Amino acid sequence: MIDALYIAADSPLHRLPAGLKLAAIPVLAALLFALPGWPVAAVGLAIVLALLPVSGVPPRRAAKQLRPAIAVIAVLFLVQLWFTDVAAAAGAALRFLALILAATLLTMTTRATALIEALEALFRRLAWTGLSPERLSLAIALTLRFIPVLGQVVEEVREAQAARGRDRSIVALAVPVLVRLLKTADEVAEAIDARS
Amino acid sequence: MIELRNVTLHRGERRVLDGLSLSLAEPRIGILGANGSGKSSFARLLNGLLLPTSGHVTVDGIDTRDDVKAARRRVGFLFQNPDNQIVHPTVAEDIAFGLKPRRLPKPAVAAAVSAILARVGLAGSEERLIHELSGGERQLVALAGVLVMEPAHLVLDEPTTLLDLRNRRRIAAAVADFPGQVILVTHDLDLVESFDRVIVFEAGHVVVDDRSGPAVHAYRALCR
Amino acid sequence: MIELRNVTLHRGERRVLDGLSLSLAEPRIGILGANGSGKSSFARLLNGLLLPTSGHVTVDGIDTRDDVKAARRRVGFLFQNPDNQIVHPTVAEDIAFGLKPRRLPKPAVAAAVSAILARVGLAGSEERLIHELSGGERQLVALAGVLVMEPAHLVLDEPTTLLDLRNRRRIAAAVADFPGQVILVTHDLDLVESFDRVIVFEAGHVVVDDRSGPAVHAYRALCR
Amino acid sequence: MATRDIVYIALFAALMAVLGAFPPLMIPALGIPITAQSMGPMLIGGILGARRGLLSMLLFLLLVAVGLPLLSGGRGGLGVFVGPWSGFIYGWVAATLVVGFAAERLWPRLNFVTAFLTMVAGGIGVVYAVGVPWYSAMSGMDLGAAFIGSAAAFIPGDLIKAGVGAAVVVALRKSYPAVPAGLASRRS
Ligand SMILES: Nc1ncnc2c1ncn2[C@@H]1O[C@H](COP(=O)(O)OP(=O)(O)OP(=O)(O)O)[C@@H](O)[C@H]1O
Ligand SMILES: Nc1ncnc2c1ncn2[C@@H]1O[C@H](COP(=O)(O)OP(=O)(O)OP(=O)(O)O)[C@@H](O)[C@H]1O
Ligand SMILES: O=C(O)CCCC[C@@H]1SC[C@@H]2NC(=O)N[C@@H]21
Ligand SMILES: [Mg+2]
Ligand SMILES: [Mg+2]
Repeated sequence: MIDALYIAADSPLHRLPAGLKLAAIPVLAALLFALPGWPVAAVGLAIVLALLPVSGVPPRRAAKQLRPAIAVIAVLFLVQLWFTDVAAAAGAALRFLALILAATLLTMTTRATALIEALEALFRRLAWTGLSPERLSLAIALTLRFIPVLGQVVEEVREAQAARGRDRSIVALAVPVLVRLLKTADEVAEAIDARS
Repeated sequence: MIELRNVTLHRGERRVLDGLSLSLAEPRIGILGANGSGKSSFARLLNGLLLPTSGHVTVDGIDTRDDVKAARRRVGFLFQNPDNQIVHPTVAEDIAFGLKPRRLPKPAVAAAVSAILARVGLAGSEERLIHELSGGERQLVALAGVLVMEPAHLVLDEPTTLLDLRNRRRIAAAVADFPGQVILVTHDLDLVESFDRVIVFEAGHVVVDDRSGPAVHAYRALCR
Repeated sequence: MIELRNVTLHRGERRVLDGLSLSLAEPRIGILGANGSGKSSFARLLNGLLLPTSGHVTVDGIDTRDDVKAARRRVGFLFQNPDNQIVHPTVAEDIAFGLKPRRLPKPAVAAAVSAILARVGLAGSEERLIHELSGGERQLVALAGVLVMEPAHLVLDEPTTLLDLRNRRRIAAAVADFPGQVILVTHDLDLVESFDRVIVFEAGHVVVDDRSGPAVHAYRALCR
Repeated sequence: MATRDIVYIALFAALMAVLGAFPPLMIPALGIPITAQSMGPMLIGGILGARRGLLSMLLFLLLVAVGLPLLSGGRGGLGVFVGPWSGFIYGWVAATLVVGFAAERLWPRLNFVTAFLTMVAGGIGVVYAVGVPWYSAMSGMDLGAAFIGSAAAFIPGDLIKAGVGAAVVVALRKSYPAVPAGLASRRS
């Protein structure tokens, strides 16, 4: 799951440091919004599109990731058309296309672990503020560990309640689930202390 | 009587139970087997918490596939961890939970709750907060919540693993008093000592099905 | 050696342990007692997960109140439920977790992990996902995560209650091989059969402290 | 921050992920899903309090940002943060903080009514206060129209979620009083 959206390949984009790619997104966003007008947005989109063949990401996979976003952007284009004019509508749509495609490319060419490492490095540098890379990586690992545990607890509680003849109350399900999870968390905390 | 005819059960990709045919008629039946051998899955078939992938499970003639609610009303189920099945913060509220669909008048519910609490040895605990009870007491409350619905059959899935000897005996005693049929899944061989029949599972099959003495003996040998 | 001198422990309003003085020197010590008698609280004192309200706990001369980290490094702790002590999603990562503060080079960590996995009978399981393991395997991983830190003492709080006979034996065997001191809390009387010393708690006090045979006998009598 | 706080923070980030497993309902006219995850800020704030709740929500969004498909419908990656609808996600962060803060203040006299009002104001009001203007700015849709559009689509569901969230938090306070919202972190 941790690399669900990543596409393994060896491209220049894959090799760029994760931190650099991560920093590029806000810069691109700032540029696109600071320089309005559809021609700028179109140039931006063209540049990002040009990266696609360099990235080693099959266009089909990229398109699949973009599909939900494209639907929204289509809606946005029509809405804009209604309230403003074609130029503004096209500008907004192209801007978001460029930005979302760039962000998606980053996600598909960078391992989650590399991004997390980049964040940890950042945290290390900012250690004086109280940010701790060890705590960050522990919290991330725990979250991934808890997802299946949670699923299992929900399943067990749901079963227990079905056995008592009541199937459908969300509150009656959520309370015992949370009680069990909090107890689990208390013991996990103890276990971590015992191991560190 | 609970019957399984040619039951196969898949969970996810795995075939968890394979071609089971059993008639469960004895008043006290124990289920043993290794972790993952299919005991809990089997128990869940008996009250329709799981439905067979193929074959039929019938409870007193009711096919769990045809009318799961009716089947389930006849089969009470107690789980290993009382925290799973306790819904309300106080004892009385929680025990009354399963009675709600019956729409009884309040005094009748209160009387039923008090009677059942006395039966499991917790008379007068109506207003106590569940989270202040000990593990053993919580398991007894969970059992009371099942008994109050007056099922004809009682299926228990490792109900005593978290308990000490004394609490284990209290649960065992409350279960022994149960007038209907008991089907008990456990790793605790002492609990099934006096049972009429003991069935041992291994990888989704029944490998032993006998009176208690010889079955337990065979199970010990299997685990070597 | 672990020593308690005049230890009293309060949790919330309650006095959970009361005026305990014990020298724990024998290589194998079992702890028995009813639910709520204070066993888990006692076990948690031994590695400083809890600190005494008054009195002193020392591990090989280190007072848990003075240097809890140093004391804790000497005492490994295994809990009842593997799901509550495994913090990483894969086996190797989890076992390596306790080694992090040592800042060993990666290959050294990998070698230590593989060696310990072999010792608990799970060689080659490095990359398996925790949630795909069986309950028994998960408990063995949790034990490996403790053993890899090479503690001098091993405290186990009901480590086998969720396991079948075979997995119980696997844990018992791995524990038997442990070169240091073992202090084992359990409701399973078979597990402490061969132990050097067995201590029985009741309501926060030691009521029996003897060789295994007589202690277990006394405990059974208590639970009547 | 105690170890227990880190574990709670991770636990509720995982809870957020599990809420995302409920299938979302797409509103075609807006392109924004009706999702169980909008209950997350209510539960997380109401149970963990402001500080730990905020960190938990940020941790969840961090995992989404690095590419884990944990938003409803299996979406993830940086793309979801730069869209016209992303304001709602930023709204979750603010909402967790507000609900958490209110729950901490109200904890001793939290009942269904006060909890429900907290959820409505913090868990719905704050989310919309960030999400709707963002959407309208990004889409050029008139603010009122954007609000009416999203309100009509989301508010009925969100009111139900606020009711569930309030009932859960109140019941939990009685069943597991070991965690007064936010107080645990201060105690240790
Ligand atoms: N929800 C599930 N989805 C897929 N497979 C499952 C599920 N639950 C159990 N299994 C698999 O079904 C098999 C039988 O599981 P079951 O829980 O019935 O065993 P058990 O005999 O009760 O074990 P234990 O003694 O550990 O409780 C196991 O291989 C298990 O991995
Ligand atoms: N976190 C806590 N806060 C307050 N009281 C507690 C806490 N944990 C345990 N206690 C109380 O301390 C007493 C001893 O509990 P402890 O868990 O040590 O018993 P135990 O012998 O391990 O029981 P079991 O066999 O059920 O595990 C009990 O009365 C229990 O209610
Ligand atoms: O999944 C996302 O990308 C974010 C979705 C935001 C959905 C908002 S939150 C408030 C409102 N209530 C809903 O059910 N959906 C919207
Ligand atoms: Mg089972
Ligand atoms: Mg205990």
